[in-house]
Amino acid sequence: MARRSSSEAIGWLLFSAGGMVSALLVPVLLLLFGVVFPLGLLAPPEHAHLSAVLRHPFIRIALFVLCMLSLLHWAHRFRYTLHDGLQLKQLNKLINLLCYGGVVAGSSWAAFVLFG
Amino acid sequence: MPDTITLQVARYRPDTDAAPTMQEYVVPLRQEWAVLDGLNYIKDQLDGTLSFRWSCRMGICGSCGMTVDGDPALTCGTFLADYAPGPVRVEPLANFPVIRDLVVGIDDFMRKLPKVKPWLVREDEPGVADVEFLQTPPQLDEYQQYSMCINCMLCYAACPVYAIEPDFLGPAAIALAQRYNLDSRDQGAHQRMDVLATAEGVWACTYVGECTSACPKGVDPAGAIQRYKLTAATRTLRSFLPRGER
Amino acid sequence: MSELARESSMQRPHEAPTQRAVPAQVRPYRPRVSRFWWLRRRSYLLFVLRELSSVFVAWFVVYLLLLVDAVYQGPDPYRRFLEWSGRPWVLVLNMVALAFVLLHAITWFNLAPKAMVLRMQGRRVPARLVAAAHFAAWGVASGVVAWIVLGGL
Amino acid sequence: MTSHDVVVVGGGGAGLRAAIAIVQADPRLNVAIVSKVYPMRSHTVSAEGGAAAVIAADDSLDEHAYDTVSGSDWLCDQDAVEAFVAEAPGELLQLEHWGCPWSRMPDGEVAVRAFGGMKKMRTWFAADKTGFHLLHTLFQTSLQYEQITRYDEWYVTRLLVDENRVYGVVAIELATGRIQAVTGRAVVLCTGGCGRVFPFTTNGNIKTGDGMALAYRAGAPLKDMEFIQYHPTGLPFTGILITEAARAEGGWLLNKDGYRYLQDYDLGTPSPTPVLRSMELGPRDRVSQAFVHEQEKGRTVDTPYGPVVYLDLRHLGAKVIDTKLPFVRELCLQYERIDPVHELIPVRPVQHYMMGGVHTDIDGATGLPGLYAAGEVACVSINGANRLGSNSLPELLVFGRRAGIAAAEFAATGNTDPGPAVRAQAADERRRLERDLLARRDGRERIADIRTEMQHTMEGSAGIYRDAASLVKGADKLRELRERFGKATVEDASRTFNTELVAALELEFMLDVAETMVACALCRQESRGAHQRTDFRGRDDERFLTHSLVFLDRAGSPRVEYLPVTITRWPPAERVYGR
Ligand SMILES: Cc1cc2nc3c(=O)[nH]c(=O)nc-3n(C[C@H](O)[C@H](O)[C@H](O)COP(=O)(O)OP(=O)(O)OC[C@H]3O[C@@H](n4cnc5c(N)ncnc54)[C@H](O)[C@@H]3O)c2cc1C
Ligand code: SF4
Ligand code: F3S
Ligand code: FES
Repeated sequence: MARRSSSEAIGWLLFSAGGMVSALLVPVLLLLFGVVFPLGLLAPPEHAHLSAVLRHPFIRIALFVLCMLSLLHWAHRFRYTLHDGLQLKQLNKLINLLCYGGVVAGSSWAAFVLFG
Repeated sequence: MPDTITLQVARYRPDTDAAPTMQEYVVPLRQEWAVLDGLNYIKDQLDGTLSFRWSCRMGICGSCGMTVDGDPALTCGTFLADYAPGPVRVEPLANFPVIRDLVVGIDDFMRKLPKVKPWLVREDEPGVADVEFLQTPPQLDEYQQYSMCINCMLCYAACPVYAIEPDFLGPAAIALAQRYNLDSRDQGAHQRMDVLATAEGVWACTYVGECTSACPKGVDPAGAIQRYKLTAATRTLRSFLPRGER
Repeated sequence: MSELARESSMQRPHEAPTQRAVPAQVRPYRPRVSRFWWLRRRSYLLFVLRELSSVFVAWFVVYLLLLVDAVYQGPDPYRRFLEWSGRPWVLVLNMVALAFVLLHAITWFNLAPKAMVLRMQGRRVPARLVAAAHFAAWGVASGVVAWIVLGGL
Repeated sequence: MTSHDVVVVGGGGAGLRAAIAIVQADPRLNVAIVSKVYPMRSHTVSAEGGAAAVIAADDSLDEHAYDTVSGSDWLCDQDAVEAFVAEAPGELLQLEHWGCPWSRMPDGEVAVRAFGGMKKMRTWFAADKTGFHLLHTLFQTSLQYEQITRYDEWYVTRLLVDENRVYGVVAIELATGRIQAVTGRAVVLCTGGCGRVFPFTTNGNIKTGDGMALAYRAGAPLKDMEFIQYHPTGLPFTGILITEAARAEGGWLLNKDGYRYLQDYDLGTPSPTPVLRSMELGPRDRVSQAFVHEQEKGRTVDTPYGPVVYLDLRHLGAKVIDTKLPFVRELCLQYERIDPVHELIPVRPVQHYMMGGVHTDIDGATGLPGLYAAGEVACVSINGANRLGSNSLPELLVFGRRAGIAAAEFAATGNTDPGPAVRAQAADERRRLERDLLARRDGRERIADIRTEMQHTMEGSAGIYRDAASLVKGADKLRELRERFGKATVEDASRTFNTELVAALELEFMLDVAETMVACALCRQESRGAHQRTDFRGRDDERFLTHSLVFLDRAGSPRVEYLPVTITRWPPAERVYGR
C-alpha cells in the first residue's frame, strides 16, 4: 500500500473547487453567450457595457480564477476518464502530462488575455 | 402468473471448463419464492452439482450475493415473481474471481479489511471494563449507518473502479473504517489515515455511486468515501500550516 | 503419510490459509473487464457522461477567453465574434455543451451534501436541505451574472 | 498437516470469544479458527432481540439467576447459572469497549429492554440486530491479533483422538477440496446449534449439529438432547424469526377472533402495556404450547404454510417500530409484503434453539481431555429445559471465554504433541472421504430427499408435544433413513467447492443428532419445559430432576444415562407466570 498522498488531496480539493465554481457560473454564461445571444432571443450587450465590465479588476480576477479552477476540474476528471474508462493505465504519465500541461497552458493564456 | 420460471444459471467447473457456461433450469414460480429458493430447488431436485453459498436466508449473513439479471443482489431477498415470466439470469458476483459456479473468491477483501483497523482503537488502554464509555444517541447516530455493513460484497461487484483497479480498498472497507472513525469512543482515526488517504484508498474512488445503489443495507459507502475525502483534504491543508496552528 | 509430512511446513500467521499452497485443481476464472464496460449499464453510462461534462467545461473556458479577447480588442472584433458564435456548428456545439454543463451542475449539487456534514444546534442538517441550499445558491449566482451581463452594472 | 496450540472450531460468537480469550490469556499461544463459513456469516449474525445481563440499578444478580432457574424448569445447574449471571455484565461491557453499538439512553448509558420470562428489564440490545453487531464486533476485534490464524471455509469432518485425548481435527478446505489435519493440544468446539434437523426453523443452513456429532462420535456424551426450543413467533414459509423484543416493546398475540388468547393459559391477564413475566412476556415453551391448544380449539387461521395466529404491533406506532424494531419492519416488508405499522403479522411457532449439547463442566471442559465446547453446541447447563430469550448471547460470551481460558491453560501445560497414531487417523479420514463420498455416484437416493424425510420425522415425533408411540416410530424411521443414507449418491465429483459433499456430511451428522434427541425424549417420562409428553403430563422431580447424558455405544446406537442436577440456592418449585 502506498503512503498517504498529499498531492491527491490537493488535486481533489482543486477539482472540487473547480467543480463548484463551474457548476455555479458556467451554465448561465454559456446559456447567454452560447445560445441566447447567438439565437437572437435577447439582444447581446453593447460593446461599451461589456468592455467596461470586463475591465473591472475584480471581474478580471474572478474570471481568471474561474478559468483556472475549471481547467483543473477538467484535468482531474479527464485523467480518470482516460485511466478508468479506456483503461489506459500504462499511459498514466502521458495522460497526466497532457491534462495538467493543458491546465498550465490554458491558465497562462487566460492570464495573458485578462491581464496582458 | 405462470407456474414455472426458467433460471439461466452460470456454471463453472474448473476441473473441466475453461470458462463459465450457462445452464437452464425450470423451477416452480411461487409468490413467496426468492431466487435463492429457486436455486435450492435446483440443488435438491434437479442437479446436486450446482454450488452456491447461503445460510441465513434473511438478508443478514451476507453470503448469498450473486448477479441477478445483471444486477448485484442478495438472492435471499430478491423474488422470482418480480422477474416473471422470466427467464432470470443468475451469475456470480462481478469483479471477483469465480471459484466454482456461483461461488466467488473474496480473499482480496478479507486481506484488505484488517488494514483499515476496523476495531476500536484506544490510546488509553482502559484495562478491565467495569463501566461503559458513555455514548449518547446522537453520537451513536453519527456512525450507526456505517456499522450496518454485512460484508456482502455487492458494492465491490457494482464498482467499476474496483474492477479496473484491484488494489482499490473498496467501498465496504472504507465505510467500515469510517464506522470507527466516527465512533465517539474511538481514537484511531489518525492511524487509519495512512491507509485511507492514499491513491489506493479514497483517492481511487471517482464517485460512480453504484456501490450505494447496490447496497442492500443502506450503508451508503459512496457517502462515507466522499465524506472522508473532505476530511483527508482538510487535514492535508492543515498539515501545511506551521506547527501550533493545526 | 509422506504427503502429510510435506504439508506440515510452518505457516506464516495472520494470512488467510487459502493463500498458501494452492493445489493444482483451483483455477479461479477471472473475467476480463471490457474496455467498454461503461456501456454495460445505464448508470455507468450516465457516470461516464457526467465525467465527460468536464470536457465541455474546458471548452467553455476556451470560448470565454475568445469572447473576452474579442471584447478587449474593440467593437469590431466583438461583432465578428458574435457573428461567429451564430454559425450553426458553433451554436450546436454550445447547445450540446450547455446540456453537459447542466448535467454537471445538477449532479454536482446533488452530490455536494455527501461530503459535507453540517450541524445546526447539534443536529445534523438533512442532506436534502444541504442540496436545496446549493440549488438556491446556483439560482442566485446565475441571477447576479445575468444582471451584470445584461446591463445592470 | 498444520499445527497450532489451540484449534477453535467455529467462527461464531462463541468461537471468536474463545479465540480472543486464549490469546489474551497467553499471548504466546497460537490459535487456529477453523470455520465452515467466513466468521461473519455464522448464525450468531441473525440474533435480533438482545443479550441479558444485570446492569439496571433496580436489578440484582439473584433475580437474573432466579428467572433463569425457574425458566429452565429447574433443570439447569445452579452453580453454572450463578457464574453466568455474575460474569455476563462484564462480558457485555467488554463488548462495549470493543465497540459494540449498544442502544443508549439519552444520557449515554447503555439501554435495556424487557424480555420473555425476565422479571426486570435487563436485556441489552443494539436495535434489533444485536447478534449481527455482536458478531461483527467480535470478528473485527479478532482481526488485530496476529496469533489468530483463520481457516475460513474449512469443513471439519472429524476429531483426532489418541488414547482418549483430543489432538485436533481433520477438515476439508472447500475452495480446493484438500483434506488436511489441523492439529493442536486442545480443541474448542463452537459449532453452534442443530436447527436444520427440523423442517421449519429459524436457523440458517449451516446449523446442522456438526459439533455435537463430532464430539459424540469421539466419545464425549451429549446432554439434555430432548430439550428443543420452539419460538412462538416465526413467519410462515420462511421461518424467519420475529424477535421476542416485538412483544417486549408491547406487541400482542391474537387468535383468529382478535382475542389475546394467552390469558387462557395461566399466563396472567391482559393489560394494555407489557407486564414483565406475564402474558406475551411469558417464557417461550409456555407461549408455544398455548398455540398448539389454540390450534386444537380451531382458533388459529389456516394458510398454505400451516396455521397461524397474529402478532399485533399496530398500536406501537411507526416511531417505536422504526427506532426499536427496524429489522422487524424490514423483514415483514420484504418477506411477507406486509407493513407491521398498519397490518397484523402472521406468526407460528418455529424450531429455534437447542438447549442440549455437548456435556461440559462450568469451564467448558468435556469428559475428553483436550476437548472443550462453548456456545449453542455445548450444554453447561444454564438453560435446562427451556432457555430464556436473550440468555444465549451472554452465554456464548461467558462460556466462550471460560472455555478459551481453560483450553489455553491445558495447551500451555499439556505436554504432548500429536503422535503417529493421530497422523494415521488423519490419513484414514482422508481415505474415507475420498472413497466413501467423493466416489459415490452409483447410489439411488438423493441427499435432499433423505434430509427432508428426516426433518418431517423429527417434527412428527419430537415436536412441541411427544409421546412414546410417536417417538418409537421416529426412532425406527431414523434407522431406516440411516440405511438409506448408505446408498445415497453424491453426484458432484469435483473437488472444488463441492457443496453436495458438504450436504452429505452434514446429513450424516444430523442423523446422529436426531437419534440422540429421540432417544433422550423417549427415556424422559415426564413433561418439563420444552419437553412435553402427552403420555406423561406433569413434572416428575422424583425421577427426572436429572440431566440425560447420551453416549454412542459400541453398536452405534445411543445409550442414555442420567446425571444429577446441581442445586445451590433455589430448590425446585412451581413455575409461576403472570400471577
Ligand atoms: C434467528 C435467531 C435469533 C436469535 N436471537 C437471540 C437473541 O435475541 N438473544 C439471544 O441471546 N440469543 C438469540 N439467538 C440464539 C443465539 O443467536 C445462538 O444460540 C448463538 O448465536 C449461537 O452462537 P454460536 O457461536 O454457538 O454458533 P454460531 O454462531 O452458529 O456459529 C457456529 C460456527 O461453527 C462453524 N461450524 C459449524 N460446523 C462446522 C464444521 N463442521 N466445520 C467447521 N466449522 C463449523 C460455523 O462455520 C460457524 O462459524 C437467536 C438465534 C436465532 C437463530
Ligand atoms: S457496504 Fe453494503 S453492499 Fe457493501 S458489503 Fe457492506 S452491506 Fe454489502
Ligand atoms: S461505486 Fe466505486 S468509484 Fe466510489 S462511489 Fe462507489 S466506490
Ligand atoms: S442467505 Fe444470508 S444474506 Fe442471503
